[in-house]
Amino acid sequence: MRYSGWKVITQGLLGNKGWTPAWREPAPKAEYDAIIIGGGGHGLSTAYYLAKNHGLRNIAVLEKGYLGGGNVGRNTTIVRANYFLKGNQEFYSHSLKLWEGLEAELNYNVMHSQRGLINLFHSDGQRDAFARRGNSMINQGDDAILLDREGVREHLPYLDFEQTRFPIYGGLLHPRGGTARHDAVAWGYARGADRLGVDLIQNCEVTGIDIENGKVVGVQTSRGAIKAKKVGIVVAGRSSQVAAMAGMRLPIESHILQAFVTEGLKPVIHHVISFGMGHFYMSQSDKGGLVFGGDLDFYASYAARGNLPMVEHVMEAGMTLMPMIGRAKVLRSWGGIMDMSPDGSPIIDKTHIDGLYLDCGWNYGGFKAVPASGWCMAHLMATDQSHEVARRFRLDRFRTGHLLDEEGTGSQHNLH
Amino acid sequence: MRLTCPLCGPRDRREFYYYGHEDYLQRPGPDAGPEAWDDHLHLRDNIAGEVRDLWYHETGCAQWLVVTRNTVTHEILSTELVADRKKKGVRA
Amino acid sequence: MPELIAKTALLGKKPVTFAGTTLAEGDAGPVASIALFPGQDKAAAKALKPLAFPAPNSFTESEAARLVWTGRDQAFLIGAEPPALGGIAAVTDQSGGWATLTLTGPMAVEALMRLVPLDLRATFAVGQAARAPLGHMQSILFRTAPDSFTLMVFRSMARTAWHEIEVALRSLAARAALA
Amino acid sequence: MRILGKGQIDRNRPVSFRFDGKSYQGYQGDTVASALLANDVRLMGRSFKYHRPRGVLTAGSEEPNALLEVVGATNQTPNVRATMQEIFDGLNTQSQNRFPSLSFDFMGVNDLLSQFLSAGFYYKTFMWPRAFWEKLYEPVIRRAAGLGRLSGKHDEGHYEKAYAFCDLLVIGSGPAGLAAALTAARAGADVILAEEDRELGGRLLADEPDLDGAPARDWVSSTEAELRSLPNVRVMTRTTVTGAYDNGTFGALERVGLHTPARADLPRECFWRIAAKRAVLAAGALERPIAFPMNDRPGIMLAGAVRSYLNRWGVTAGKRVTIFANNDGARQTARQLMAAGVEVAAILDSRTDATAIEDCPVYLGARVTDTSGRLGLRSISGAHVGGNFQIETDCLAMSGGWNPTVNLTCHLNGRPRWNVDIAAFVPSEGVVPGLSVAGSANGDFTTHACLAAGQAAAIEALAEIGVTAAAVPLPRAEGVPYAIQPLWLVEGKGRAWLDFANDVTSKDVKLSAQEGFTSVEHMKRYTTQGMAPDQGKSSNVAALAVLADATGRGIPETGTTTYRPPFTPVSIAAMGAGGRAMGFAPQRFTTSDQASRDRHAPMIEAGLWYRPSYFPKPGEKTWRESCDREVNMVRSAVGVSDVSTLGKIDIQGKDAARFLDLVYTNTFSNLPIGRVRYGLMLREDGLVLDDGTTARLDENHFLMTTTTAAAGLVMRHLDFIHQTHCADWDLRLISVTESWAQFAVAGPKARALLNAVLDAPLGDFPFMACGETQVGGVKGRLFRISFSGEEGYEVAVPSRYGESLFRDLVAKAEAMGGGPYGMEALNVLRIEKGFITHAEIHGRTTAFDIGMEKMVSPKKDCIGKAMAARPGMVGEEREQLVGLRLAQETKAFGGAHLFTQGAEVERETSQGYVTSVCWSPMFGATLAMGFLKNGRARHGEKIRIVDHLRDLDLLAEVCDPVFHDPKGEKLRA
Repeated sequence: MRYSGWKVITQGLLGNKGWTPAWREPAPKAEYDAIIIGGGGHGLSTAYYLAKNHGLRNIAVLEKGYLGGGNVGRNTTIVRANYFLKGNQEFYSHSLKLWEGLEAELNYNVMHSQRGLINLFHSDGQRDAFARRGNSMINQGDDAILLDREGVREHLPYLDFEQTRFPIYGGLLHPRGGTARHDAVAWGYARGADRLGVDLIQNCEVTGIDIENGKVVGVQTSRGAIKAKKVGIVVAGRSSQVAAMAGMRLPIESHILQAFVTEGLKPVIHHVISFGMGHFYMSQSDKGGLVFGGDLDFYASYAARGNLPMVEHVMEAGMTLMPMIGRAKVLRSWGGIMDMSPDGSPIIDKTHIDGLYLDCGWNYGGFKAVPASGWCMAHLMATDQSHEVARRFRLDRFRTGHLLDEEGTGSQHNLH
Repeated sequence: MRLTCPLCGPRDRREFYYYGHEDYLQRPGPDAGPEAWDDHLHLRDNIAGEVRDLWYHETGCAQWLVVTRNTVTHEILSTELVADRKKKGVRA
Repeated sequence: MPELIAKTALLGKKPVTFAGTTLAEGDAGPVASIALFPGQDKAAAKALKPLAFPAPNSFTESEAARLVWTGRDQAFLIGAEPPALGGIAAVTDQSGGWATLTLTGPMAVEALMRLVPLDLRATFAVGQAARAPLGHMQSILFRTAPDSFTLMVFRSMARTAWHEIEVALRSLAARAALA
Repeated sequence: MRILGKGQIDRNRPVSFRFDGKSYQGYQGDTVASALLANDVRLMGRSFKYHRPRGVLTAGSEEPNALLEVVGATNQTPNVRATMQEIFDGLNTQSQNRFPSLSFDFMGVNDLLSQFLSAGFYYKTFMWPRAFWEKLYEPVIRRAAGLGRLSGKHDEGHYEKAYAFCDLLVIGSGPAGLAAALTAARAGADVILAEEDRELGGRLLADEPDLDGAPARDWVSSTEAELRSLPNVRVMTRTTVTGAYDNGTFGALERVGLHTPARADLPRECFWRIAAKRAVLAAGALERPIAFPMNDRPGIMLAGAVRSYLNRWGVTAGKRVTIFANNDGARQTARQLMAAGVEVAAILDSRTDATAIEDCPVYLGARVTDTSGRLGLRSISGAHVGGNFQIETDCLAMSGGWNPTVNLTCHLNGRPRWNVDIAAFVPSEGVVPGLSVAGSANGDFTTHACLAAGQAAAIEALAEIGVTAAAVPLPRAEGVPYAIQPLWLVEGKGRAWLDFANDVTSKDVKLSAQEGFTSVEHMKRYTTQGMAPDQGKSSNVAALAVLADATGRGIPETGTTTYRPPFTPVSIAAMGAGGRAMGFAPQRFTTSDQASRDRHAPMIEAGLWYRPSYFPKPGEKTWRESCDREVNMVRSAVGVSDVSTLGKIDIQGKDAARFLDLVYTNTFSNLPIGRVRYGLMLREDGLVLDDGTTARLDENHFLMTTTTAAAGLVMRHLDFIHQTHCADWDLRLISVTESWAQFAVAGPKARALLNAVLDAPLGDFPFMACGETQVGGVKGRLFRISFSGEEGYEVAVPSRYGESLFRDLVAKAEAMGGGPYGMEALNVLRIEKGFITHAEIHGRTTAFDIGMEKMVSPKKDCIGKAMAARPGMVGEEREQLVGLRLAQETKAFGGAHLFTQGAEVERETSQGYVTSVCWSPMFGATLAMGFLKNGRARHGEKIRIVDHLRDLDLLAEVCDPVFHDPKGEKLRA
């Protein structure tokens, strides 16, 4: 069923009786050409592009819970392409371009809102680091504008410019940066993949990976064994567990990232704001809630919930930067499980097992990567070759020292 | 979250700095080779369950601790001083 | 040649009192870190007499001198020049590196428990000491009398420490006025 | 309407407040909701999506409808529950999410379009044309959505945070909570009793059952008096326990000053972190509505709330009340109303087998099928076995049963379980370690059972921590069983609201199932049910039941969404208390701070420190003028700069030298006593961690310096290496950063200046020497090191003498044509000399990159050595440190990229970037440092510098980064 405004009106007049399911609920087949483990954003987009770009039709996505139930349904929805290292730049740039066509591509309104993202800086040194970043973005063909303090004030007059602990020197504005409706991204890709014949199988947990003579032949699941010629592990948050089923040990540690949303408010924040000294970022959702977050809780965890010290730190950062939000009330806090890699960049690569592919290590930047991650993972699975824009996301780069460390904090998983 | 520092007693999580898995304790020799070093610094079992990892009592006594805890429930099972582990015969 | 003038961290700021509780800058006099080398416990005990090396989370005192536990095999000798401890302990002068604040009065515990994540009520008895955060700062604190605490913070952060404790006292006084 | 003789408000203390510009009178003890109801105001808000007129539904913090703005002198607080805001003289409130007025709201048009605004409609439209989303659709949607408004001004309120500890935290003070607290209190346990309301009692106040044959309030009062008299008990009213966290930590919000006019120093709210050895959750239960057609009109309320208003505030919510319920509990409402003289039009009991004993019409097996009244309920239509009927009524008290308040038990990922008997979720056991649940929070709905369970929970919890508690005498209470027959939805023509706050109707939930969103999480996210300010407190179970029905599953199989902290919304200001303005991080001041400010130096942040940027002289109009002068001053005479912020670590012990050999790439064990050496420190991953100088003061005594930025990091790193790799070594480390004030004295007249301040003239003291000295009668330390390229010294004194020495040094320097210099000049001096800072060692830099690979000693192991040899860390592909020189003066271009002349400007052709830039008055040129691919082989090349952001396109000569005195003759002068 094709969605449109006209359809909404005609269906409304008919009592909305004619809407059909967004996707089928198929039973798993005995064998697939390709299986994607993980029905999150990345897994669904991988399946979609495998079908769309590479013509595969006999594909299944196996999801142990419900579609989009991982980090794609639990994040602060920021979409940006403001990286400065070769390797990251081209990938996120590609992703942003895919975002810009996503509604048309999927016939689904994911509410991608290019409202502009401002990274604030608080010293001359930070300014130069952001200038390097901004220049990288423009070299890549993306957009960036360096704002001085007055430039920031024009955009964000409500920040505390007078007595905040780390004065605002300026900001790097990324006009094409913004947000999207996170759940809709998962649903849009799910619906798109389903229309291309992909079997989306929910409540199907993978419990083993079958390997014969160094080649993957299928998976064991809570709904029985399923044969497959190719298997992609796309389960960020749980990558280590699933890879362990194939005997692999990954350069990944799992960490909690908390995020917060306030009660609904009339529009008051029109950008995505990132505070360079306080690990704090905020935007306002279309429903009116202030959506914000900070840094990891810092200890390895699979609990998908955090503790008060980081909660308080985030709130304190908000209060020094923009005390205007003080009376907004936090409605809900939640935590996601982050695949933290030793350099803060992801991995999209083959493994030492034939037909087994890995897409993991998204740290806490996975949401914006959803389109390109799927695009490149699909390319890798279909052709056995790394896609041009993901060729530096190698699994062995930590051993060889070809790092992609945007933060510069080194081989400590939680510092990225 | 609360951890018990073997010296200072039960303390709030905010007093501690987290480093990572106790793998960091097993420093390979200078000639151990790239695989051993890769293993030491990067590769992790990353268990959903009981783990042993390293914490620093940063705003307390400045001691490094090995903490045994559960990454799913956040239960803290035991804490010991890194500096004491050789004395106690814990693997070095 | 002019003599250099010694100044305390808060330059002799005047004490303030809210709800009967007084915050004041103290002057610890000489402060030295005594960090025992491995296996030197007995030699140290002898050399430090009459002060006993304190158990964790406590301090010992003799006349004006206090020996406050500050870490593993480490204590700060406050109020007296350190004895000769060559080979027994690393002795490092810390005088002036720490600002000393005293907080005395009925609201002392409640005020501190706005900033220090420790149970400082009766279980934190006179004679106890702790290394603990004071807000976002590191501190050494110890209870010298039922209603009196001494706090040591980095000299450079003394103004922040003072401000935060004063705010806590003001809030408590305002709460008391409401009741 | 107020009922004489009922309620616990203080009728001797009238209070006047404002709502939507109109003044109303209530009494001390009223909430805005009770006072407005007393004034016959039913319309209090507009709904989120359809902008439907709404009145108060509840009498507690779970209120979904009556949200309003409290307007203060400088700020306004949005989304305040009228049910929780106590009135005080001068309180000013206004309705929200309406324009132009509450009774006439333009956005009410949405209600007429509701058939087109079904669940998830926005995912299906607004896609074309693409550019219209940001420009048209989204702004319109955003303006229509949202609830209250922030003022946009800084929140100037005062907030606080505090810590508390206890043996037993009792959450809630109804019968279970009071029994638990009393039992624990008498056992001598350290107890905190937290109650969200302004007074203790919970449903005992609202329902007024008899205890020991007397009004429950008597027992509540005597119990409270006893608890408050005990030193081991802390009673915290107006305090909501908002979250359960790990290992016995709870968050709680105390509303300290929200019920009075603002006062100086009085916190509005206090956020508590409570560490409890054990906790008893006695948070009671929340009544749930029934979804029937047009069930959202002002005047339609929960039956329990109607009882609360009657008994606590002496207010009847209507003159002619109708009851609609599926359980016995609500029948009590009818009896109490009638006893108070309020007319009860009828009771509609959905059960066919219920008794009908009340003195009013009672319809069994009955349903409400429709309602009328635009801005407030006027009548209802009903149906029962006997047929249809209509009742004129201005208040409908409904009850769909009660949900135990399981929220906190879900905060650590616990899932509640379905209890068929009470048709509700009850907490699973042990899901929050150390927390047990008692009373109606656990599904026990009689006063008698609550009292007993509270007591038992306290005894058991205390036994676990070794405290023996005895059973205390509890008052006698009736044990009326709770009989319920589930009724979630009355099907009918009109819309039936499940989630009032987010305008989610039963049709939305069914549509969600129809479209395949059958997982409860999908339904929630697709319809937004449960995502409003009340977080589904009154709607989750009914919505789940409707979904279960639509998908042909049972409720337990359908599952449930989870509750997450906070229990009720908490202001950012409260959890962020102390962070406002300078409170976010400690401020660190050097000993020379006042002296620098006295000279009007603008201070800038360096980490947590403040350092002088430059020292303006009269007539200097720009920072550059001052900076150039200061640079020239150092190069030609002498400058003084406070460098105390650099980290200083005292390292002692027989193994100190060995330790330094391990942590530095180069060797320190062969450093002579009395000498200083530059050291490079790597992280274990082979990248540069920090650099600095270390002095050997004695055979077994070293003093290490670190950069300002990395001081804490290096200390932690050294502690780690020491404790993990060589804990048994004879080695002790301690930071002495704060103990010493240290000043750089640099320039051709440096020695002369030192001789003017030192107690004895400086003898032979070569470059990189160190030793003790005496200055102004004080023992200090002297180092001959330089960060400027000039003959330089650093003199250190115990920090209490710092200010005095700084003033003295500066005064004497000025007499020699020198003076103080700030960070700007310091930066120029170090760039001229090619010294690196964290602009260059930014965490991605190897020793190879900065040309220091030879400093990695081949003779020994050191931290980072193995990983520094990885193929990706060395070689021609790496960007290497270079100097860049331009004849002209330009805007600063730190962060610009480098390109080979003639090459395309794009990602892959970027050859590197600029890290540091300055105008060098000495060279009359712009000097810069940067990293350039294979840079050391490219000295002499003209390279293109492109800075898109500052619109610069320049050519520079690549050169060695050391511009000034490359042979170091001046240093050694």
